[in-house]
Amino acid sequence: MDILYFAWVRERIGLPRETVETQAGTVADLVAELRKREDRYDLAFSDLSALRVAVDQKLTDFDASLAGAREVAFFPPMTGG
Amino acid sequence: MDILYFAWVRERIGLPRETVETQAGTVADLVAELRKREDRYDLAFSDLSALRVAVDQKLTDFDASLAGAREVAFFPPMTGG
Amino acid sequence: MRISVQESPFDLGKETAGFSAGRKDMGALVTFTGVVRDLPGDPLQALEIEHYPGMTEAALTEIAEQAMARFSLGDALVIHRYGRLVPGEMIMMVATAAPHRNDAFDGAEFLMDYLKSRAPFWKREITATGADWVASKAEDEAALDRW
Amino acid sequence: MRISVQESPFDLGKETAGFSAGRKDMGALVTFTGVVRDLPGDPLQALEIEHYPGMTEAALTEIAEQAMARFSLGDALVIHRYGRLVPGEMIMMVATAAPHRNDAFDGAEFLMDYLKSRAPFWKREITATGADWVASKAEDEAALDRW
Repeated sequence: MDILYFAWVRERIGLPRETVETQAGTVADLVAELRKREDRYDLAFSDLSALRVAVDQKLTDFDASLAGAREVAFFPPMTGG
Repeated sequence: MDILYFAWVRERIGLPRETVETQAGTVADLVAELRKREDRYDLAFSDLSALRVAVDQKLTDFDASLAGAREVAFFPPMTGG
Repeated sequence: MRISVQESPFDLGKETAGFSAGRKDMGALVTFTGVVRDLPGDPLQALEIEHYPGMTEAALTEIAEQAMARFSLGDALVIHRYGRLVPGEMIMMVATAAPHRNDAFDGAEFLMDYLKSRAPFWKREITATGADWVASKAEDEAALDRW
Repeated sequence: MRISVQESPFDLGKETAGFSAGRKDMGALVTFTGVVRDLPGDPLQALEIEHYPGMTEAALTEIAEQAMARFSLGDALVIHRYGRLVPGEMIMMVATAAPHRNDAFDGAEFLMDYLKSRAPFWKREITATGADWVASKAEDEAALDRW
């Protein structure tokens, strides 16, 4: 599964994207797996209320299922316009 | 005093402007004088709720004083934009 | 701030590009443009716009000054045509510049609402079946209540 | 309907003049343009805009389609830039065309409100004292409640 990071999430984790092997059923499960990896992940995901998530390029929430998902992206609230 | 007419008021009265001698104290007094002149004036001023008035190029109402006024204009509600 | 009451067409692209150009303190620009619409059913041949020279410019200036003060606009533009126009032609435009988008939008809507009912313009529609003065709408007068 | 996510500048005058040009069924055109503002106190050197290629275009298309349906728009345009911009440069624009002015204004404001909080763009401000990601505002999220 491809994991993408944007804005300060990208900066804290230190890379824009990576491919991971995971059996996580939901976004929350995936986050829990990532947090166990290294401090920088743990730090980046320490406050989920400051994060947004998209699964296969659709905004969703942390309870969302990852069944069939190919791409998950984490980022702060958007600031376009 | 110069009296101006616009849109269908101009058409009903049959002229865009005229100069009248008047001692009318208010717009309403002036309207009463004009209505007495001819049927086309009487008709044009028959429904004041369908008319608007400007004294010296400022929108006002039919109670307005004409003291010092040089120009009075009558017209239907505006439809700009 | 610029007010123009004119018979000739205006260049929307040029006016928009030139409006508030180069300023670095205005984050938001809004334009509104009114276009002569064809009438369904009874095709419009022309729209004739009459106005009150002298008063028109003064009324538009007063409306624009109110908008500038009320919404902290950095700039405002009003162009309104008179004379004979055909469907597809632009009747008028307003533009507003403000630091933030809500003020730019509100300023433009305020200008439009007041211009519709407080600036001395009258429209007449010419169709194959005749000519009629456009009646004012109760909703246009009611629109002023929100400000 | 056209959506463009691009690094290069756009020509506001040309885009506005070309938008919905020649149509006779749209009486109202509205444009909104966002411009990089200089910051008072700590002068802005640049604004860097990051986005999520692929998702950005899809999100903007969905927002524009919603606006078209909801406000009976005849046309809609969204242009949004990414990359490094300096004060005075245009960040983005939207344009809407509708038979009547309220729909054109509402459509443009709806596009802006959704684009601000639902399209994957992130801004970073570069000043002499450092670089900071722009925080989202509670009021921007709250603005969605009115629709």
